[in-house]
Amino acid sequence: MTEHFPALLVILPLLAAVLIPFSPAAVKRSAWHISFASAAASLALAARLAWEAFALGKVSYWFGGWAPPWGIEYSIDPLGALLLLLTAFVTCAALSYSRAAAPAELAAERLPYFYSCMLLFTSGLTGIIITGDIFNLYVFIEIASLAGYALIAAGRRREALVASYNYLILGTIAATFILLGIGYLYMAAGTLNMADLRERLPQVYHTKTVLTGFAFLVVGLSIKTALFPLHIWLPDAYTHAPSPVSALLAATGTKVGIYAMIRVIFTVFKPEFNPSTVPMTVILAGLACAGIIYGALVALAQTNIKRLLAYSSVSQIGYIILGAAISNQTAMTGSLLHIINHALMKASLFMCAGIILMSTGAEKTGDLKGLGRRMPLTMAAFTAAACSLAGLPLTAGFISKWHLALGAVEAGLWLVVPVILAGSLLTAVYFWKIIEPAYFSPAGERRPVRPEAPAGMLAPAVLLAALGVALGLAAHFPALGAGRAAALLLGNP
Amino acid sequence: MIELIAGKYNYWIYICLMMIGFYAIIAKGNLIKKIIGINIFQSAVFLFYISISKVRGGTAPILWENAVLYDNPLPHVLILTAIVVSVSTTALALALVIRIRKEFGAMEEDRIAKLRSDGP
Amino acid sequence: MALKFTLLFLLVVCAAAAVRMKDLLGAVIMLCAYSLIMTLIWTLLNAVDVALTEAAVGAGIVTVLLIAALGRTGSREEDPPPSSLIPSAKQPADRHPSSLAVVRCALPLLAVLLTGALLVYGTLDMPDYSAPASPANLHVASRYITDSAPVTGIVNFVTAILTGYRGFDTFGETVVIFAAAVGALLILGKGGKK
Amino acid sequence: MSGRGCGGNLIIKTVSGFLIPFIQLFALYLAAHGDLGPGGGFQGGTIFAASLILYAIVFGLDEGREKVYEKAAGVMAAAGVLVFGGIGLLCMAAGGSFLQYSALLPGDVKTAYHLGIYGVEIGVGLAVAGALLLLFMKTAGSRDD
Repeated sequence: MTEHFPALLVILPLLAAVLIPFSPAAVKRSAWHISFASAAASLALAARLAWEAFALGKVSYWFGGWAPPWGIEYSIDPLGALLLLLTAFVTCAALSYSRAAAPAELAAERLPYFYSCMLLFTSGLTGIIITGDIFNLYVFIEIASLAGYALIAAGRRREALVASYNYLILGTIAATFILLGIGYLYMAAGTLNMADLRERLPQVYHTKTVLTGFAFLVVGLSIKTALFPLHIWLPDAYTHAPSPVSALLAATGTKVGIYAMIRVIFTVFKPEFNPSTVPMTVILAGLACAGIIYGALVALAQTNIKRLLAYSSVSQIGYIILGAAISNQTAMTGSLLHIINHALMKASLFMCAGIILMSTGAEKTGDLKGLGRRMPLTMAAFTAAACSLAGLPLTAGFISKWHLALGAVEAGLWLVVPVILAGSLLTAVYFWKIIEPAYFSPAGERRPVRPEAPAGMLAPAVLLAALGVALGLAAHFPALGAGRAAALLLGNP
Repeated sequence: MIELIAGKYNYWIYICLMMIGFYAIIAKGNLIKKIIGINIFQSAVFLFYISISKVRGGTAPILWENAVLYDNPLPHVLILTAIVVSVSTTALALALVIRIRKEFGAMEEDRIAKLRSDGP
Repeated sequence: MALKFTLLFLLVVCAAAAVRMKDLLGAVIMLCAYSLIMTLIWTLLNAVDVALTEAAVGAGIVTVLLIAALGRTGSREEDPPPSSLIPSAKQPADRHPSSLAVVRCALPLLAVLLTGALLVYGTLDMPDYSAPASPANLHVASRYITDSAPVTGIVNFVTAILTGYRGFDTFGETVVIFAAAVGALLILGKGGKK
Repeated sequence: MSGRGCGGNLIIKTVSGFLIPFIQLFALYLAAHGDLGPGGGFQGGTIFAASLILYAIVFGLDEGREKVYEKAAGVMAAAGVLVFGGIGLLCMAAGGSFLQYSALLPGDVKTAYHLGIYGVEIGVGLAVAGALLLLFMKTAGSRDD
C-alpha cells in the first residue's frame, strides 16, 4: 500500500472535495469533518513520504504503470517533501481555524462549497509540488487557481469580487504564458517529463526557441508568485478575502508558485543554461531586491491591517526569490528556510487579523489601542510571528535571513547585504505600527464583544507562531533538512 | 528570406491572433470584453500546439492500414485538456461578472473603481 | 493551401472584429464565428478530435454562456465613464486627461508588441512548419504511434493517450471543470429565490 | 432565462423537438466510440449538455424546480468524477497503479483496456455534462434577478 501514497496524497482530498457539495444533507452538515479528516490523512501521508524521500533521496510513482517519458510520473525529492509537509500542515491549521471563522464570514448555505474549494485548492497545490511532468503541472496549476479565485470571492464583501476577477484575469494570462512556454520546450525537446527534459534540452540550449520558452515559463510563474512588479493582484485579493482564505493563500499559494519556479530553473534546466544575451539570475535578483524594499515601504504606509500584511508578503517573497537567484548552497538553504518561516508566520498573522476583526471589528492599525491587555493571547501570537518575520534573533526568521546574507557574501554580492538588512529593519518598523498601540496605548472606546476569540480559532494561530519560535530555538533541524534539500537540488551533495 | 516566411508564417499568424486577444485583455475596460479577449488569446495558443502536430503527408492519428505517416497525436491530447480548462475559466469568470454587476451595477473597470472608492 | 490561407485570414478578421465591436452581443457572435473557423482549420490539420471539441465547446457552450451572461448584465460596452458618477469638480480633469489616454492605449500596445516580438524571435530557429523530422514528432510521439494500438488495442491514438498514457491529466481535467462548477456555486449561491 | 422558454414560436419548438433526440443519440454515439474514431466522453458529454440547454432555452424549465435541476446536474458531475476516480482506485485495489487498466483483467490486457476506457469515458461524459449544465443554469439565472 505504501507505494501508492504519492497518488493517494492528491487523489484522496480530490475525491473528498467531489463528495462534499452534492451529497445528502447529512453529509453536507459534516462537510467540515470530512474535509478536516482528509486534510489530516494527507498530513500523515505527507509525513510518511517525507521520511521516505529524505531516506532514499527520491520517490517516484508511475500513473497507469507507464514508464516516465511516455506516461505521467510523480516524483518527490527532499525539497518536494518539505513543501508537501508544509502545505499539508498549514491546510490542517487553516481548516481548523475555518470551523469557527468560516460561518462568521460566509452564508451558511455556501459552507459545503467553501470546504470543497479549500480541498480542491490544496490538492491542486499538492499536485503541483509532487508532479514530475510539466503539462500535468499546468493542469494542477489550473485546479488550484480556479478554486483560489472562487475562495477569494466567497465572503460577503463586494470588493472581494473585483479582487477575484482581477486575479482571474492575471492568473489566466499567467497560465496561458506557462502553456505557451511548455509548448516551446516541447517543440524543442519532444518530451514533457521534467527529468527527460533535463537530459534532452542541453543539446538545444543555444536555440531561440528554448530561450523564449524559458522566458514565458518564468514570467508566467512570476505572476503566480506575485514577484514584484507582477504582484498587482495580491494586495486586493489578500485584503478582501475571508480570513481563513487569506491565511491559506498567503501561506501556501505563492510558496508553491515559487517552488514551481525553482523546479523549472533548477530541475528542468541545468546550471549550464545561462543565456549570455539575457542574464536571468541578475534580473531575478534585481527584481527581488526591488520587491523587498518596495513591499516594505508600501506596507509602512498602510493603515488597514490585512493590506499591510499583504504588502509585507510582497516584500518577503522578494527574500525567497533572492535566495533562489543567488543559487549557491547557503543562499538556497536560506531561501527554503524562509519559505517555511514565511508560510507559518504569515498564516498566523492573517489568522490573528481575522480574530481581531471578528471580536472587535477593528480593521485599522489605529483601532488596536490597548488590545494587548484585552486579547493577550492573540496579540502575543501576532507579536511572536511579527518578530520572526522581521528576523529577530532566536526566531526562525533570523536563521533564514542569516543564511541569505551569508550566501550573498559567499557569492560576492556585497550590494545585496544592505538590502537584506534594510528590509528587515523596515519589517520591524511596520509591525511596530501595529504592536505599539496594542501594548503601549491606553484603551480606546472600542470594547471587544468577547475577551478572546473561540479556542478553535486561537489555537492554530498560537500554534503556528509558537512553531516559529521553536524552529528558531532548535535551528539545527530545519537548517539540516533545508540544507540537504538545497544540496540535492543544486546537484552538490 | 522567402524560405523563412514559407516555413514560419503559420506560427506568425497565431502570434498575431494571440496579440489581438492579449490587447483586448489588458486595454479594454469592459469585463465581458476581457473574457472575449481571453478566449481569443487561449485558442491562439491552441492553434500553435496543433500546428506543432502537423506532419507533411501525415494522416489523422487514427490507425489506418494505408497510412504512411501519421500526424503527432500528443499535442491533440494536450489541447483537448486545455480546451476544457479554458471553458472552465470562462464560466467562472462569467459567474464573477454576474455577481459584480449585481453588487455594483456596473461592468466597466473605471466605474467600478469609482464606486469602490465612494461606496460604503 | 489556398483554402487554409483564406481561413487563417478570416480568423484574424473575426478576432479583430470581436475585439473592436462596441455591441457585446455582436462581439460574442464574432467570437463564435472565430471558433467555427478555428474548427475548420483544425479539421484541415487533421486534428479531428480537437475540432469536434472546439465546435461543441468554443462555438457552442462558450457562446451560450456568454449570451446568457449578457442577458443579465447588459450588452453595451461604454466609452467614457458617465458623468453622473464623477464628482462634478473633478470632471474636467477626468474627461480628457492626456496622461490617462497614454496609459489606456500606448502602454498596453507596447506590452503587446514586446510580447509579440519575443514570440516571433522564438520562432526564428524553430523547425519549419510540418517538418516530419522535428524533435516534437520524434521522441515520445513516435512511440505512441507505434505502440499504442498493439498494446492497448485502441485504434484512435488520441483516445489511447488521453485515457491511457496520460489518463491522469484527463482526471485532472474533469476535476478542473468540476472545480469551476463548485466555484460558480460558491460565488452565486444556490438557485431559487434568495 | 430558464423559466421563460422561447415565446410561443411553433416552428422553433417543432424543429427542436424533432432534433433533440437525434442530438442526444449522436452524443451517446460519440461517447461510446472514442476508441474507434474521433470523439469520446468529453465530446459526447458536451453535446449531451448542449441538447439539454437547447431544450431549456426553447421550452423553458419548470419554474420553482430550479433547485431540483441544479441538484441533479451537481450529482451528475460529482458522480462522473467519482466514477473516474473509482476506476483508478479499483485498478489500485487490483494490484496495479492508479488507472492501470491492465490490472483489472490480468489475463486479457486488451479487454481490460477496453473496459477501463469505456468506464473512464462514461465518467468524463457524466462529469462534463453535469458541470456544463450546472454552469449554464447558474449563468442564465432565474427570472427574478
